[in-house]
Amino acid sequence: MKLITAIIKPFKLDDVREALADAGIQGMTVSETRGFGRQKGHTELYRGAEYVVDFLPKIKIEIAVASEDAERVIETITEIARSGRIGDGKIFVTELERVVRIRTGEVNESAI
Amino acid sequence: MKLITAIIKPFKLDDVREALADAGIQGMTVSETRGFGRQKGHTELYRGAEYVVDFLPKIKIEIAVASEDAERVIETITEIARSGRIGDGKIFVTELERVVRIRTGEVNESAI
Amino acid sequence: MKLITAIIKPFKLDDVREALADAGIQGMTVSETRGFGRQKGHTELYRGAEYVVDFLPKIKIEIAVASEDAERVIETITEIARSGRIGDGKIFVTELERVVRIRTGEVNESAI
Amino acid sequence: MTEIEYALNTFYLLVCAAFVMWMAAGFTMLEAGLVRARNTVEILTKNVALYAIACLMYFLAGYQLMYPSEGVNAFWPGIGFGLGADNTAEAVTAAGSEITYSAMADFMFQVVFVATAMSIVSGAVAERMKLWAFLAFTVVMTGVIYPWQGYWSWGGGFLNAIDYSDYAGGGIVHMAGAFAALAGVLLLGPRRGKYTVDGRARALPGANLPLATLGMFILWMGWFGFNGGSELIISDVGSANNVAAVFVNTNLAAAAGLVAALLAARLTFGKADLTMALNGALAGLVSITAGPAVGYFHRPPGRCHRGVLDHRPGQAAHRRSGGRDFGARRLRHLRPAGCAAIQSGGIAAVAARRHRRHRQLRVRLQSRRVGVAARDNGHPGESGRRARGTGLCRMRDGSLSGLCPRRRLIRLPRSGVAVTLRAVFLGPARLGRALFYPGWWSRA
Amino acid sequence: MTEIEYALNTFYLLVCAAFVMWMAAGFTMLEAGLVRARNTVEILTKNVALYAIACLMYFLAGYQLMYPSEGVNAFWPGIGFGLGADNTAEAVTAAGSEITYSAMADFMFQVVFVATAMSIVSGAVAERMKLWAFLAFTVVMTGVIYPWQGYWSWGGGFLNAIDYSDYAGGGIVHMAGAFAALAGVLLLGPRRGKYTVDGRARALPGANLPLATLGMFILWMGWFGFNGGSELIISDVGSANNVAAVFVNTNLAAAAGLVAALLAARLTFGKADLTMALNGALAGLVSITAGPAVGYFHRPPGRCHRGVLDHRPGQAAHRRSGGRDFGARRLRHLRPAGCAAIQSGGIAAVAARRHRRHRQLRVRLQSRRVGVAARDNGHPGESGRRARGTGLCRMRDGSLSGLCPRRRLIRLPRSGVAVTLRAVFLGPARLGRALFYPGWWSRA
Amino acid sequence: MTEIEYALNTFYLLVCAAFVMWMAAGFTMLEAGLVRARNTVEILTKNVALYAIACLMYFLAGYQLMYPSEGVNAFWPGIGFGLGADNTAEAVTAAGSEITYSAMADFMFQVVFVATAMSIVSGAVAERMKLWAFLAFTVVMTGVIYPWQGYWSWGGGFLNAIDYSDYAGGGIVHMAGAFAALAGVLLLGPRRGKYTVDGRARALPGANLPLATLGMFILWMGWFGFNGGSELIISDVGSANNVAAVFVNTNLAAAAGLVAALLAARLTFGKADLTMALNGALAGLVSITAGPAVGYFHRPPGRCHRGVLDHRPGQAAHRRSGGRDFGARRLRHLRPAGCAAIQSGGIAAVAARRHRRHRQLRVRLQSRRVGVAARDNGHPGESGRRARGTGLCRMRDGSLSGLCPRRRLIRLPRSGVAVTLRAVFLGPARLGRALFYPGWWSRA
Ligand SMILES: Nc1ncnc2c1ncn2[C@@H]1O[C@H](COP(=O)(O)OP(=O)(O)O)[C@@H](O)[C@H]1O
Ligand SMILES: Nc1ncnc2c1ncn2[C@@H]1O[C@H](COP(=O)(O)OP(=O)(O)O)[C@@H](O)[C@H]1O
Ligand SMILES: Nc1ncnc2c1ncn2[C@@H]1O[C@H](COP(=O)(O)OP(=O)(O)O)[C@@H](O)[C@H]1O
Repeated sequence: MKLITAIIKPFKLDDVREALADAGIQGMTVSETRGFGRQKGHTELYRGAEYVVDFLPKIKIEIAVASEDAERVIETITEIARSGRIGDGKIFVTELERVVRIRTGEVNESAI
Repeated sequence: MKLITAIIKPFKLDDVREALADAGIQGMTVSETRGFGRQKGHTELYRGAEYVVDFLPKIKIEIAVASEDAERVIETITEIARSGRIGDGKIFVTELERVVRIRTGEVNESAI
Repeated sequence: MKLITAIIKPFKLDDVREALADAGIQGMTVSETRGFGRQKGHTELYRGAEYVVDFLPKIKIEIAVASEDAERVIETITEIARSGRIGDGKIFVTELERVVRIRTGEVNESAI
Repeated sequence: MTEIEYALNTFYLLVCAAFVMWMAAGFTMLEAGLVRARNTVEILTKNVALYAIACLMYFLAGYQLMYPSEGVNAFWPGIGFGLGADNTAEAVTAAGSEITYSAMADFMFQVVFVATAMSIVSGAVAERMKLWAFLAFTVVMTGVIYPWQGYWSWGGGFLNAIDYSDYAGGGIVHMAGAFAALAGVLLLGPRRGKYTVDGRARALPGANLPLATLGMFILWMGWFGFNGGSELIISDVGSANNVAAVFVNTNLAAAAGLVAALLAARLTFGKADLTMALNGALAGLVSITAGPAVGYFHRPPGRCHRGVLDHRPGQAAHRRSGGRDFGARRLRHLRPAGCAAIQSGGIAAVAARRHRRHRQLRVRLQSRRVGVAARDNGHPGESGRRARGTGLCRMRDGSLSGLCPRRRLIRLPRSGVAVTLRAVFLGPARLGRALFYPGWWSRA
Repeated sequence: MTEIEYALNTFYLLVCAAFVMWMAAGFTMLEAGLVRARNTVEILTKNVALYAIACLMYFLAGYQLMYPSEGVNAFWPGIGFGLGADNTAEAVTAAGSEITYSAMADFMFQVVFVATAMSIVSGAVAERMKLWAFLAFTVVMTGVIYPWQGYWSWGGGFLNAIDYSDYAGGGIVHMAGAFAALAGVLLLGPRRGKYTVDGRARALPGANLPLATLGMFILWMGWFGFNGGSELIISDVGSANNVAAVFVNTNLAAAAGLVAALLAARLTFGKADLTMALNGALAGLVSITAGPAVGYFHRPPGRCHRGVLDHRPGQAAHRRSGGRDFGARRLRHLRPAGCAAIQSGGIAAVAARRHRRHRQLRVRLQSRRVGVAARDNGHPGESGRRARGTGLCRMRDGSLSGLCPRRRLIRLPRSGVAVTLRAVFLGPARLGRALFYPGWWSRA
Repeated sequence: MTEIEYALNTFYLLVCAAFVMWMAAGFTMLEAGLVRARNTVEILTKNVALYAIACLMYFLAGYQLMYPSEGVNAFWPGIGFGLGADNTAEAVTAAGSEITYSAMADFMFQVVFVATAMSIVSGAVAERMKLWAFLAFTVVMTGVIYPWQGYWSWGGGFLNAIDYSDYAGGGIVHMAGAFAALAGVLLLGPRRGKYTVDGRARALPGANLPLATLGMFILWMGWFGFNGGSELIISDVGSANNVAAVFVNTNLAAAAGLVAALLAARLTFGKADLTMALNGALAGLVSITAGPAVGYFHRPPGRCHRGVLDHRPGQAAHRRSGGRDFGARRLRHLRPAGCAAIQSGGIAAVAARRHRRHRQLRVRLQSRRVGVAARDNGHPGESGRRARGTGLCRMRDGSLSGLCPRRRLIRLPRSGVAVTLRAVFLGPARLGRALFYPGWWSRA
């Protein structure tokens, strides 16, 4: 199994979620993060002093999938989350050794 | 070493933490996330319009453990975090190549 | 490639970020978490009752790097984030199978 | 008028003005609580700036434009700046009931009204309009449009001459404001993120409900000043009773609106909706503003449960009509007309239509929209139907001839359902805000 | 009474009523700031709804039930609705000191008290009770229970006849409220998440301390209206002095409570506790409410550091006792009785017990609980001990016979430790809130 | 003075005092909104505690120290505690214009000023000073330093004797406060996290802008009481007009400051800055406080666009100067002197310098700092230049001899740029707060 971690722009979340649901992905875990990369932050004013906001709000999506689904999921995300502008984000794929569903104790593929 | 990532219901956090402490686990890192899965969200009202809250609040616990402790930790979490209702969450296990304790520079088992 | 996950004290973030930028690291993703470890929480008062705040605010930095850069990055973080006091945090290293840049679809080293 | 009466009236007007000023904070908190978190700072800036600009512009040009010593002609008042001199002690004591409070206090009370009116636009274009465009419009609106129109009907202009009745300021304050709001909304389109790619609407829930609730409470409190102060004098028994009745009615209207909205949500969706309740209270407040002194007045003994009115503000209203009162008196009733713009093709039209025609248009439109609102306007010197606001009690004709000839009267829905619907659907629309916000994840 | 005096009194009462209304916002912010984030919306909804319902029910039925023109018998007032007619100018000028302010203003001032009383229950059952059950109870409480009992002792009922003294509303306002709160708490049990599986209590820290602090400030400000307005008239030197003294005392009581609680936390735990400080201020406010006019009155020259009283509200109190004043006067003192319910087996018991017996029970119970509170009640026509509230100054008997015969007097703790403990432990309990909230991570 | 006049004045002072008390909430919200989230609870605790302590200390010792019946000598007032007796009805009616309001109301109004003054220190040492050290200082400051100095110049001390003019309280209220603040800032150094290892400053943006905005609105509202109440009487036409003018000026000053700051940010940085706007409003309020009654007074007909003054508070000011007024009158103007401390080597120096010298020092220093502020002080019995506050209109000398002899007059910047700069740069400094906060990620 694979753990797919996608960093995307916040406003794409709903679209990505729906596309994944259409692609048959049942579950995912989402968190708010801040990103730092090629996309530069903007300056803001505070009490007459400018300062740079380096970190931009991003959404991190974590999805555990069976290895054979990984490709499809990556493609879906790449396609839907793409706006073509700098800062669209990244997808990271790592190997998952084990998955457990806490409710039933099922493991691996059947737990996803 | 293994990195154990557990997605659990928020109100189970205290119990899980205590159980892990009893099981000899020294450290963990916790974050707030939102989950999407079989457990469906609820509808809420806002200015006379209903809308669905898809994402449910979940807690993500990350624990680095020596490989031989992994089994025990997984069992503890599975047992304590289980409420038997849909949405209890998942445990993901990945291989950890290296752990460093920043304070001392110790690595791997001794750093956990 | 490696995924380097560092748990550090919040007030070290700016220094670490700058040091990494100097070390040629282009991107990273940051989130707020709470840590539990050897560093004990403090007690607070609430309506005449004391309670312990177990979880201390920490910052989690995730950095995808080419394998050959991993060592350098780990060293930089260890050095800069160290204050010498308990609670300085940990660095976890996991193997990254794949990285995709969403904007262009580039993969692996060129996507970082 | 004795010095002490003059002093009491002035103090009363100033306290009320401070309460109305406080409403600016209420609008700000309400809007900041209801927009998405990403727009919070912008909406805060807009609201503080609009209040400040409204005060400055109305001071610099508006007040003299609206109430010139002598207008150039019936259409153009001529340009003037600043304020006039205040009353001397001799003039006050000599004047009898003509001079009842300080001219400065009158300006103070009027200026906060201008700011309140401007908030209609602010709420409607929240999350849609560029800050500086909005502020530029604020300058024009509060420095020229509002006072110029005010001159036509209140300051001695041609509408004034043809006996146009705009007691409530519905035409001036609200139609202009709401037209601007509507124009803005049409021009700007829906907020980004409001619709999915396939056209479904998304709920964009507000960021901070305690803040919104606080805003509602602030507005509720401030409205005591808004309505209560519009009596303008308090120094005799009749006026004091009127002011007290206005307080009671204002409070009950808000309470009734809140409960009605809460029940409506319960009946429709099966659960409570805080944002609906807040809107309901505001709808109640807006409604009662059209006639706070007559909402519930007094129950003659033996006619319990009739819950109706017999309004006799006699002495006070009469006495008051003598003096030059800087026009604030005509501001008394804020006609619940946030949506009035829908009837209006433009600001010029404000002038062009007679009162009666205007009324009919509005009635027809509003009836169409909610199916329940039937309105009627008394006209000068005639007995008329009473504004009820909360609709909690049934209507009754009251004979008022000669007492408050320009009072704008509105007949409100008769049944409980109607009241509920009205509070629920009209209220938000009327306030000119409320329907336009929210959302969790949207544009970074 | 001249028209201008009538007008000033009415205005004063209305401003105070607006301040008391503002307390509803204070309670809301305080509770919203102290509950766990997951319950914020519910507590907001409860608080806005309870205020609205209290206003409506007391208007619809409560006021006539509590003050019927003529009661059916000493136990049952008979049903009535709405309000009565207001005073005419002729009646006012003819009446001398019998009629001192508008009947509408009286209703306004009373209605906000009902809402305040209802907040006791709200705070206690926060995070425990279903919304709609709570609202249903609010309807019954504010429409029937509260006014019905009010009739017994204030509106002409049997307690009134047997000379039952409930000046402070401790029996009516608070015992009923607190009993309901207690019953609710017993019935509903502790909040989920309050205890671990092995029975240890968890701290459930509040979500939003700036909000809670704001709530405290709002209450502090509103309390000026609550206590200050309870003088009911201000139009002569004596009353004006009284009102001023009430303001000073109210302010000092809150300040003393805050400082005492802060120090108590410091001494007990070695550090400051904001939530304790806020509770301390509220405890001070609640305490002083029992006798704001006599807390600290004036120091005759040469008796420095005595810090005591010599209260002579003579003219004002006397004059006032003549007219029909719609009962608000009896509401003057909110007896610090949030926990009074502990003494009470039920609402019926309110009626059954004589004042003296009631007092003794209470004293015994409270003494048991904190070991420090010694209380004494003056009884009609007798000289009595003075309420001090803050306990910062030592007691002294004052001879008041005939001046304010029904004033409820309380003797408070004598030592600094006692004061501290009192502020710390009684205060929260009294307010009927505070001990029941909090938590970070709990049920999803 | 008739009883009703006395009552009206007392009521007016009490309402204003409640508004000033409300400013404590405003400061608290403003500071809580602007500090970093980690310091929120501490700043909340500091602010509630300082208000409470100021009230208690000024009550316990300060008031008698500042206004002893008879001072021991010109330097040391002698120790006294508590308050004096209030006025009797006989004394009031007999006194003519000597006694105009309740002594208790005067204390109430003074005590809230002490708390306000203490806030200068609070804002400056925000995020820097240990809580208990700060509170200990508060005790000394409000119980000894402030009133002792007050005695020197207002209560009958040696400065009073040599005709030292400190109408605005600049020397007493602000120099002491600001010196303490400066000392604290120098002692404590910059906040941790303010500078990077290589010495660059970091912006430490505030945590909660809606809260800060709310705080600004609260202060704006409270300032009506602060300035408006400083007229001290309202019971005749002249005073009532003055109070109304003060309201208008206060409102316009804040509005002008806000707009100026907004524009300054726009011109300098190309975009709006909410925190600048909030500071601008506060700067406007602080500025106008130096002379609210004369900011914009009235435009004689025919002299439009002159926007100037002709101030004739004649009767009121004159009459007032007769009675013993507990000194609050001298508190009327809060001199915009948050940064006055820079001129001062120590608190003792307050006493040592004559007014004129002091003024010159200040002028020189301030001119150096902003390049625009030119000031001038009228001196007793002489005609002088008028304080404008907003600088929106040009200056004009007005001949006032004998009317308000101790009024402190300030000439303000003449050009629009100057006004802008002043609002932007001086304002924050003056308030003694604002420059010292913020930050996202800092020390765990
Ligand atoms: N090396 C990296 N490790 C972890 N996260 C990264 C890395 N590089 C970029 N990111 C994340 O991806 C986001 C987008 O990256 P950025 O370089 O701005 O644009 P793009 O992906 O279009 O090249 C960043 O905001 C950051 O959250
Ligand atoms: N494939 C997945 N990848 C990542 N997280 C998942 C996945 N499936 C479920 N989750 C997480 O687990 C939580 C519980 O899953 P759910 O399907 O609702 O219940 P259950 O675990 O009882 O089957 C979800 O809210 C989500 O946070
Ligand atoms: N086994 C672990 N798994 C995951 N995170 C850990 C683990 N141990 C420690 N941490 C994280 O590292 C932080 C610091 O650890 P701690 O034991 O307090 O100090 P130190 O790293 O100096 O030994 C903790 O707050 C926690 O966030």
